[in-house]
Amino acid sequence: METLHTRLQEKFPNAQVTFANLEAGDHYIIVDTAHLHSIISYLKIDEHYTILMCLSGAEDSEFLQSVYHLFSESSRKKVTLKVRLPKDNPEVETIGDLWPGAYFFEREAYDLFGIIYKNHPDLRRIMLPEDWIGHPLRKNYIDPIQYQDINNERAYPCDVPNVTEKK
Amino acid sequence: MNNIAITLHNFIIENFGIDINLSLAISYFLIALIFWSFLGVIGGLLTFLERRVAGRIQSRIGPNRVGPQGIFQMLADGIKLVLKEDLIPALADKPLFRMAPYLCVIGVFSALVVIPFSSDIVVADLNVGVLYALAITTMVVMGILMGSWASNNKWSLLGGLRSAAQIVSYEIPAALSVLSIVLITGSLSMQDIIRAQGAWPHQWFFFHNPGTFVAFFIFFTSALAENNRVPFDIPEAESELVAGYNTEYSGMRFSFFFLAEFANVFIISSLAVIFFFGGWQIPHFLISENHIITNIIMIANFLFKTFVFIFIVLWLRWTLPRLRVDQLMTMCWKYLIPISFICLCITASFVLFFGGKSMIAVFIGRITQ
Amino acid sequence: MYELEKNNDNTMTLNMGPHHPSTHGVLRFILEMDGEIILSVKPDVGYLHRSIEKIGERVTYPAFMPYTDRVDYVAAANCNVGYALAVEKLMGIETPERAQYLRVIVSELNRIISHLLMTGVLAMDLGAYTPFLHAVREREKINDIFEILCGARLTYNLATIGGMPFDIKETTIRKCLEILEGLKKFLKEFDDLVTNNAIFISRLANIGVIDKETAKAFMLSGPNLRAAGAHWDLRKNETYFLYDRFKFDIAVGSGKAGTLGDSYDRFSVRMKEIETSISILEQAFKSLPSGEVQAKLPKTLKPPKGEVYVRTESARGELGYYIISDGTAKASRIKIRTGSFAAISILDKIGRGLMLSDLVAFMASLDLIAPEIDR
Amino acid sequence: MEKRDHIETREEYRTKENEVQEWSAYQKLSDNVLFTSLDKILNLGRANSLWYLLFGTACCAIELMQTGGPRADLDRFGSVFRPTPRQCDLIIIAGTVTLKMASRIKILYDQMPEPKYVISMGSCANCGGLFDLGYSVLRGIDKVIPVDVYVPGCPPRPEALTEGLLVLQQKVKNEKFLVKEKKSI
Repeated sequence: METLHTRLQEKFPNAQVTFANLEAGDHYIIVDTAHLHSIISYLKIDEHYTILMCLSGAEDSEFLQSVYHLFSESSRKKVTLKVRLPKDNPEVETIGDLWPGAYFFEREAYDLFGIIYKNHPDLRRIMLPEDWIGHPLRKNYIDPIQYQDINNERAYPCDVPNVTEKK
Repeated sequence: MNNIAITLHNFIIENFGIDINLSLAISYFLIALIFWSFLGVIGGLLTFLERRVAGRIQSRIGPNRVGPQGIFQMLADGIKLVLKEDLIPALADKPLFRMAPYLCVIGVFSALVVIPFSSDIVVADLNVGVLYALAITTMVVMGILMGSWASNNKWSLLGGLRSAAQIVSYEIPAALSVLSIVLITGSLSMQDIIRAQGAWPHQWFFFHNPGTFVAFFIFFTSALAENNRVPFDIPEAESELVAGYNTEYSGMRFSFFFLAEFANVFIISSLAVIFFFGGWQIPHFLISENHIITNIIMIANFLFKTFVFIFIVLWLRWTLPRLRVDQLMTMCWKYLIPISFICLCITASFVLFFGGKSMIAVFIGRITQ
Repeated sequence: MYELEKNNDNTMTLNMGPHHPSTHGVLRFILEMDGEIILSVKPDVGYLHRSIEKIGERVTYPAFMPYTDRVDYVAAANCNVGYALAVEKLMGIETPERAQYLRVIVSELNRIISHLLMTGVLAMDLGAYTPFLHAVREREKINDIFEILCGARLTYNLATIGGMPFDIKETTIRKCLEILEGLKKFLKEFDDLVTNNAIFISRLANIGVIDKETAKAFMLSGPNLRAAGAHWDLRKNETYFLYDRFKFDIAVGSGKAGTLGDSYDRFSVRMKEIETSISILEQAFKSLPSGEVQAKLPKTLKPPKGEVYVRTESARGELGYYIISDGTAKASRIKIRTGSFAAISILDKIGRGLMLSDLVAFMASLDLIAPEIDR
Repeated sequence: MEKRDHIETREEYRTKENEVQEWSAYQKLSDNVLFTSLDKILNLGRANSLWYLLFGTACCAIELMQTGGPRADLDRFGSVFRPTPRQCDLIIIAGTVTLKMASRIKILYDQMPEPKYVISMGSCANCGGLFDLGYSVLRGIDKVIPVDVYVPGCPPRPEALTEGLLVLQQKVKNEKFLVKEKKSI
């Protein structure tokens, strides 16, 4: 993966490509938002990372992330790409033109995190109803206790510490 | 001895001495009442039978809580359906919506008029009996189409349209295959058709010649299709169209559709028995002096054969998957109709060359020569 | 094939679901129809979005295990062991050998009953109710095995992080082998009743053909991908749980009834996989090693900071857990990538031009399960 | 947090039960014998023909299927499934109900003709169950439609659901059908 990282840096000198080495689990490459689409299409066409395993949204302390797990069938290698998006304006290019199946995953990330995928043909909420307020997987999300005319209050207050509810 | 209605009529005239027209009306009304309730009971019994047969096939038990072995399940269902709220959707075409189930029931139950249960027991032995039976059962399609359109529901509409296409198409092979029989007997009367056959299998039209042998399968297939039974149950395909044409029907009106369907199973099975399996014909040694006993044996014989076919219908229902609508049409127009024409030709040539003798009779004749 | 016309005024919009007998759960499709022919399919999912991923951030790692059951209730054991594997990889825990064998056993048992349900449901959608009930009858027997193992019939919660909460007894193994023998007989019967039925074949052959490239572009996986002709099985290609010790073939679509990758292929791949699973189970029971079933773990599980994406072969395709840990006892993010969610997006592409009855068959052949889509 | 208004304390429930008993005793006297025995027969019919809607929302749907299957066989009690709500007497809420789904279930319930009954199957439908921690799950179907019988379990075994059905049959048998009382929601 480190060699791939250096190759990417050579190929895209303008882009910010950083390699993150963590204490456990998979390593990942953080790429520039502007160059994401070109990097992924380079990976798909030239490096033969033909399979998109997963596309997910995530959130760390100050950024929203869009995470791409790619897999190469020929070399049996995996690569994790991440883009960091500011919370107030999370916009990134869609990769649905490379894998049409990604459109639905992007819709899910939009629905649950509010990440906006540019050039997406049908960026609507997918899991939650259209009139839902907020993006629930964000850390500062407050659970609703009223939806339309349904009062969805708990019978007893919840003791789980990180559940916040709107009164 | 013509039929029981006339017998009753004569009985009333002799004993009460009322006006002839009135007596005719009364006797026909009474007979109609008896036959209708008979078919109602049969329809109800069939729902129970179907559930038990299905249970047996699916390694379940089926209803067994109401009455001995659950035989009164149909009563429970009936009571419940009558007591249900009569629901008509707000946007439905109300008169049509109300009328449709009755049309279905009338279509099916009226066919009973020409079905002979024994040599004496038949409401009316029409000389166009075959034509009448084929024509009146088509009224069901009117009911279904009407109900589906009036429901103002897209699933119903799809079901109704499928049903219309299906029933109208399958009427043709059914009629053509019956035509072979008519060709042999030269009569459209049901009693004449039965009398042309005998009690033993070699006297049945089923074994009359290769043409009628194949014609039976065509008739039975088409009759199944006309009755919307599996594998032709596309109008109410529940995994595709929710419940098809009766999606919006509830309570009593739904039970009429339900009853019509099961009564129709009885009708088609009895028609198959009449046309191809000798109807009520019993061997000579069973015919006794007593008229009533003879008739009872005839009825038992007829009902036994009919219930064999009903069982086959139910058996098919729980075994086969259903066809697609275009496959159904292909099967009808590309296969069944040409084959039934061929059968008709074979029968016609058989009648022409062997003078209406059956295949077996001809064969035996050849051997004994 | 029917030529698709856009902006035709004579089309009908049909709302299929969320309550519709053939969606098996709460899916909704908005169909644009011209008579019986479908012009477009718009899936509307989320009617069973139970916020499992959010709950994953609210409870500790071991406490999330019951929720993985509900991700795919038909193949709950596969989801359990997948999650356990992911957390173990994140924490670097070695699982004892016997526990790994047990995991193979439960996931293969679960794969069998999941595929049984799918094949039965497919037959039911085609109008044959009896094969479905026969399949349910066989399912019940394996449900009994699960009940012996863990006490539950459907949602087992039968993996712990670092091993298995139970051990299997010799009597259970014998009972299991007996049931597998019966299952083989049942499969023959099922073949006679369903697989070789002419109507059944004519309803499925050449319907909803997905070729290999399309399947990969739409991120299909598992049996649906294999039916398209791809030799791809994570059990073999990306060995986990000692799957490399078992001999089995990857079931691949053959196109024997029609085109490669049609609905019949997807059905027959699953039928073949049931047989494969039976043979794996028999091998596993034969070579089951002795020893512990639970690794030694600290009292509170606090995985180090990091992230992991672990995928396993569930009954409905690739089941991936993407876990981000921030070093505390609760995960920072758990994303569950499921086979059905990927499969739902292909409906519009393949569904166009099919008839309504075909769509039902096609949908059933993809083996969609609502909670796996919505989570 | 304030108490849900439709959950009664045990004392309240008891007094209500007493009231019902008194009321029915009074009713028994005032009804004539014919009506009561007719009622019994009609109720027997209704209780033994509770057709349920072919509808499952989540995990419990699989157990619902298996309850209809060979081992438990709801058909023994005269219960078969119907695909359309118009022909159903009983809706079994089998599984989690999300907020998105809740209004649809209300519609389904409204589409059923009277008299209609509801069995809430499984913890999720009873009270939200395991998914109480989530943001999108309805905490109990009784917030949307009235429930007759609650079947606990996650998911309930087929035997439990069968028992639930039998309890419902008992309830139907004890109802007054001819002397109408308004169902309060």
